[in-house]
Amino acid sequence: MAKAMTQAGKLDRRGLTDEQLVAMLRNMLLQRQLDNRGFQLNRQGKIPFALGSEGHEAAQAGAAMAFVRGKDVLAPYYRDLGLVLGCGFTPLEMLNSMFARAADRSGGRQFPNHYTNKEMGLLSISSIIAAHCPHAVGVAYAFKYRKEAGRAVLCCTGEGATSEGEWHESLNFAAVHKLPVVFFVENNNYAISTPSTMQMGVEHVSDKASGYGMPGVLVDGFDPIATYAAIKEAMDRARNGGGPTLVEAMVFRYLSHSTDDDDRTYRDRTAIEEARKNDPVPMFEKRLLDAGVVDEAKIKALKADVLRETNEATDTAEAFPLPVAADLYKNVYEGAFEPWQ
Amino acid sequence: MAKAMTQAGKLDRRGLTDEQLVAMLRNMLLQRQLDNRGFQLNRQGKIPFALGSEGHEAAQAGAAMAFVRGKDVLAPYYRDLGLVLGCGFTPLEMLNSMFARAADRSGGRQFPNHYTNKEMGLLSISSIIAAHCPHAVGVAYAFKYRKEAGRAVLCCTGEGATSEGEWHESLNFAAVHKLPVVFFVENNNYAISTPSTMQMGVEHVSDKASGYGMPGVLVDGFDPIATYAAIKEAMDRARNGGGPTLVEAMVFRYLSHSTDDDDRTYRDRTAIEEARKNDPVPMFEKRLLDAGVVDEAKIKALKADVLRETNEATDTAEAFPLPVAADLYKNVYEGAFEPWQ
Amino acid sequence: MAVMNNVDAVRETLHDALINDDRTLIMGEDVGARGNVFLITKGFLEEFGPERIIDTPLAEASIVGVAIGMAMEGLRPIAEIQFADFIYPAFNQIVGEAAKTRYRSNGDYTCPLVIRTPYGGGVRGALSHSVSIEALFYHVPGLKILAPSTPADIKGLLTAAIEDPDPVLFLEHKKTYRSVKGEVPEGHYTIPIGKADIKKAGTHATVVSYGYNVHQALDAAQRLEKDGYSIEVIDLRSIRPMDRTTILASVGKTRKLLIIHEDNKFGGVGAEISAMVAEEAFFDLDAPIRRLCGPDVPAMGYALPLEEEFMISTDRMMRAMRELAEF
Amino acid sequence: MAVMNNVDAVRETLHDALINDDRTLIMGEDVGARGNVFLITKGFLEEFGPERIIDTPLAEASIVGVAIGMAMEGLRPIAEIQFADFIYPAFNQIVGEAAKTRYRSNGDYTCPLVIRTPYGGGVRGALSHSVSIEALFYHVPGLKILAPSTPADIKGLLTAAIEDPDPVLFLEHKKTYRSVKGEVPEGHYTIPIGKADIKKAGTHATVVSYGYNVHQALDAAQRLEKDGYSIEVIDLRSIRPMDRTTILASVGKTRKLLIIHEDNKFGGVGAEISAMVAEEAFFDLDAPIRRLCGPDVPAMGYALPLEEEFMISTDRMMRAMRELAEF
Ligand SMILES: Cc1ncc(C[n+]2csc(CCOP(=O)(O)OP(=O)(O)O)c2C)c(N)n1
Ligand SMILES: Cc1ncc(C[n+]2csc(CCOP(=O)(O)OP(=O)(O)O)c2C)c(N)n1
Ligand SMILES: [Mg+2]
Ligand SMILES: [Mg+2]
Repeated sequence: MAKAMTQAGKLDRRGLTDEQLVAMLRNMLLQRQLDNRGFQLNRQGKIPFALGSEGHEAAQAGAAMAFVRGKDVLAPYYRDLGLVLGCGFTPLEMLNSMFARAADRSGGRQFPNHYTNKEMGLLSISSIIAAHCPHAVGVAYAFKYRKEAGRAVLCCTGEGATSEGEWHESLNFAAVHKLPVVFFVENNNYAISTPSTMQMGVEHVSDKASGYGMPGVLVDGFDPIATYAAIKEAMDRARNGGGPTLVEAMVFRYLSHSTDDDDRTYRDRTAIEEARKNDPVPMFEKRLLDAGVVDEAKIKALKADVLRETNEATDTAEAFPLPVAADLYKNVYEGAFEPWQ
Repeated sequence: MAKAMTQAGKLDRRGLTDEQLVAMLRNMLLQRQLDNRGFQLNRQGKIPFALGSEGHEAAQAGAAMAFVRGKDVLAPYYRDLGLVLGCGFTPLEMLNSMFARAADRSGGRQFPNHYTNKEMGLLSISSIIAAHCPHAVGVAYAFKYRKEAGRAVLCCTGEGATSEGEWHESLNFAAVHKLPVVFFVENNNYAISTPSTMQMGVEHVSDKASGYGMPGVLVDGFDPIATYAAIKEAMDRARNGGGPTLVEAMVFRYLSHSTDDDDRTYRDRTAIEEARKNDPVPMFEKRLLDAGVVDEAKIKALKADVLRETNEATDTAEAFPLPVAADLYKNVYEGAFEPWQ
Repeated sequence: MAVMNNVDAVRETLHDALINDDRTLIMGEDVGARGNVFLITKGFLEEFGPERIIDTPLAEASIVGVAIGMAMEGLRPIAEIQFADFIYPAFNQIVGEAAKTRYRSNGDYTCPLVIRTPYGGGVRGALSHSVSIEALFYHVPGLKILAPSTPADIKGLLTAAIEDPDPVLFLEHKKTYRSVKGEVPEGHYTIPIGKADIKKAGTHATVVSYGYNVHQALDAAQRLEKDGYSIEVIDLRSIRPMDRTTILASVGKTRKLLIIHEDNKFGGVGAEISAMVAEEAFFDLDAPIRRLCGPDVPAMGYALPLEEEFMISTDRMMRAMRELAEF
Repeated sequence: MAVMNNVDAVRETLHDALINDDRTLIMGEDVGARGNVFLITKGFLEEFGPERIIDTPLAEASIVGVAIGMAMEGLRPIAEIQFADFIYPAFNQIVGEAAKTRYRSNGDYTCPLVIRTPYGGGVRGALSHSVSIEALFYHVPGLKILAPSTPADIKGLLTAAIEDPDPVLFLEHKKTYRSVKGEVPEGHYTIPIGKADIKKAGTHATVVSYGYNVHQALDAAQRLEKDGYSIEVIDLRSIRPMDRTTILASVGKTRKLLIIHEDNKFGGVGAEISAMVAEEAFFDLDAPIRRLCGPDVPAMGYALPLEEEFMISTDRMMRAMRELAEF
């Protein structure tokens, strides 16, 4: 698997410009900031629920960089904050959803982290694990059917989702029809409390690709550049009629599954502390510093900037109104509609 | 893949005795005879439906020989007439089901070819493709849980069934828990009219095994001895705690899917005539003749015997009564039970 | 007007949709080379090509799920479940996803999808080729469910379903496929979803039914005319939404209601109809609301006596109608 | 008698079953190391080991399907679906397989299986952690469905379910998990499946409900006592089979019926109750049968105003009870 290049020395930037590299770092810093904000607001009793992606930042910042706005479609899963941010989703949208504001695109209906934004090409998802995978395949079919070459779908899940029958059926359908879709699995080795050793009989999700007749790629999800390169190559293959790819990025879930979970009952601390030692965010900071892509001042500025943006989004969202009771009845069908007419 | 040994010369009998070899041949002749009877009765308007296994006989006769009666459990699918016969199911039971007689074990409720017989270890199945696979896994779990070493489950499907999510979930669960179950796929390259090229992105179902972390075996389903050896090895591994195996036997569906189907709309005749040239039944006859396991007289006798048995079963079943209307209400629950008490 | 059976009506309607709108495509098991197991789509593959007539893998969740993605992306997929009995594996995609796509995105995404499937018994389909499924879905907000019984209604409602901006489950009773024939208007027309149809006017009692049973009920009502009983027969046609107005108007006139459906009685569609009338027209009624339905057993067996016992005979319908009229 | 909440009652009952019968095992997502997301099975893994407390892969169809196989082979699996909202992928195994195992084999095979799942809203669960699912299953012959509301009923009915020879869907309302406390008899006992319980006697009107709503209805009825209204509150407890006798006896006495459930109204459990009473006790009624139910929208939203609008407040219950009593 493409190794993380923590060591100093020449940065293999895989064609990424300074601007892109900085954008990736900023994305990672923003994710971390927004995650912290969510947990902070939850502790303050201002929101009933928060879910973080700490440990997934690098993989998501890298993958998002391979997404072409206005062309590609993203079928994210709930832990993809960094991916959706990288595709255009704003901190304000995230805070609106955390606060369940009327201004939230789902009108405060969805749980936080159930991103949707059609203009941006973010598919709306339910909480049902893997249920969005066939939708991603359907969108890819539409691209192929309309001969819209150069468009591809990025479909994301965790490794636990790969056990669902609908995940299997999605990969099979995409493979049979050689559809422009990339299945991106963020493998943090846990599904809530269930370790991947009890989730599957293979060590790596990417080992499953050959059974569908598609390439399987394993990448270090702590390395945003390596992840970018893997997703870029897969998306390009999809765009050029090469069919689907299964990409697995190895990541780590630093936090509990969500604020409703307490992982101390099932994960021992030392493993987490170990993993914290190569936290992808400071690691990438250092790489860009070592390579001279950024200096300390730039990093300070970026951190200040994402904090400011997060604060503004928080204040704005908090001031926004909640939906009203009457909103419950909207958008069941097109137009007002009762089961008894 | 283990090749069929059509050529004359020494017979590699893989430890099978003459009696076993003859039993396998008889099973194949009996299948053929019962298949013909079903279609004949259907043409005569005596039964509304029949389904044949012509082309699957060798694979099934071989697999059945690896089944240990009184110990193993078989989760068959509707095309497994030969397998269930090889495990103890009688022609009379088959005819009772064809005629929907009260004496049928399902009381005339099930479609023909939906075999069930608990004493024999034949699992009851619905018509829902692949839905029996998790059941087979559950039985295997029970064997392991009760530490009943030396018992294994043989779970059968066609290649089309492997597209179902429940098939995927079954293999995954069995692999994670290293359960004593063998997934036997009879690949005839068609699911009704759908060719396997439109069913999956790989050439062989056995290519899917590695993605679950279990061995995958491909065998020539026209060779009963090779199929026996493959299933025997897999069942023995399962019995000895070695976990599940996926075995694929390449077969051919000589007939339409069932009497409700007409394959002339989607299969060209020449391919079928080609395949008929190495029809596994006469092919195995010849092998046993060449090897001196049987002589012409013996084969004549076997054919006369299966015909006699089929005729007797037909006459007996035809004379049996149908279930009565009141039977519709039985065995919904234990005891009489109304939704409104 | 051309006379055709229900199979022809479905075929003609699908064919017109494929001709008129290249966003429409048909997907399902054996809908291509085989032309569907009832030959409904025979010849479509040759005419419209494999991109629009898709022989899918044997996997219902993905048949519906992939169609949902197509619909979210602007296509107009028509998904087929080969037999209604095989729709269970797709339940999550229908109930959890299709029905909630518009709602959970607050209108950002929509799901204009039609799921067609043959249902019902009386065809020796045994346990797994004869079930009715409407009651498993009619409770689900976000879905529409249609079950027309005549060729003309099929054409009008299937066309409406295909043009509808929301997911529609379209049920075709197998026993009516070739046994029911009727005149079908030429050209494009739709019948509004949610409108029942009075197939026979009457004054002594109201019968509400749908699907194959409607034809038996009409037959029974005709025969009872001779004996001086005037039965009004309403064909529900649309199960969700349901037509309160037509039912209440009829019950207000006849003051007696009999609901007939092949599906199991307990928790069946008849339960909601009865409950609605008991709420809205309680004092209009001169007799208890009756339900004549399939028995509460899992399914009809293969053996003829079991199938006949499950299905509701026209004689039983006549008896129930007479009893109610005389009440 | 020990006082405990509903979570404790479920835990104690499961624990007893594991102690008393080594054919029983528990399987589901995060039931082992995590001890279930509500900590119901906390400590079980350590006490009974991974062979009996199975952390399954994330795949509901196999959770139920594998449990069916275990049951067919003589074990007594207790399968958990982490939230009722996630039961849809297992629909085929529950409705197509578990419910039909005994029937299709004519008794050759049985399926003694319990499927436990937390359901219901009022806990800020948003669209996919708050649905009611009973109406999607109660139409299915071969299944039994329980939804008790108190710790004592939970222990008696869950024990009965585990010892039952047929598949049982056992529903636990999340909002009652910790909010509802009560006395629970020591030791082994069962409550017969299919018997409702009159939680409060009354003479002016009958209220039939189940789950969390029962506690609100009791509260409402108590408060109405002061104003001189005597409301009888029946806790259904068992949804399939349902207790005709208790409901009809009560309605025969009060002559008025109000059905309350959180689940959507159209095609909900209340429809069948109303239809049964309209059939059996039509002339006993002095008022139309009323249903006070969840609105016919897909689910309650995350925002508090949306959740509150969906859930039925105790005040609305009081108003409906008073109206009916005064009718
Ligand atoms: C069908 C379904 N089953 C169960 C759940 C509950 N659940 C939510 S997240 C989760 C674990 C998912 O693990 P994984 O796919 O590895 O993603 P991760 O959370 O690790 O990023 C589970 C079991 C669900 N949402 N949907
Ligand atoms: C869930 C489900 N979907 C569809 C069907 C209809 N059907 C019956 S057999 C069959 C083809 C099965 O093909 P395969 O698994 O290859 O077995 P074969 O018939 O070729 O032996 C189909 C689609 C079904 N019975 N169940
Ligand atoms: Mg994970
Ligand atoms: Mg096949």
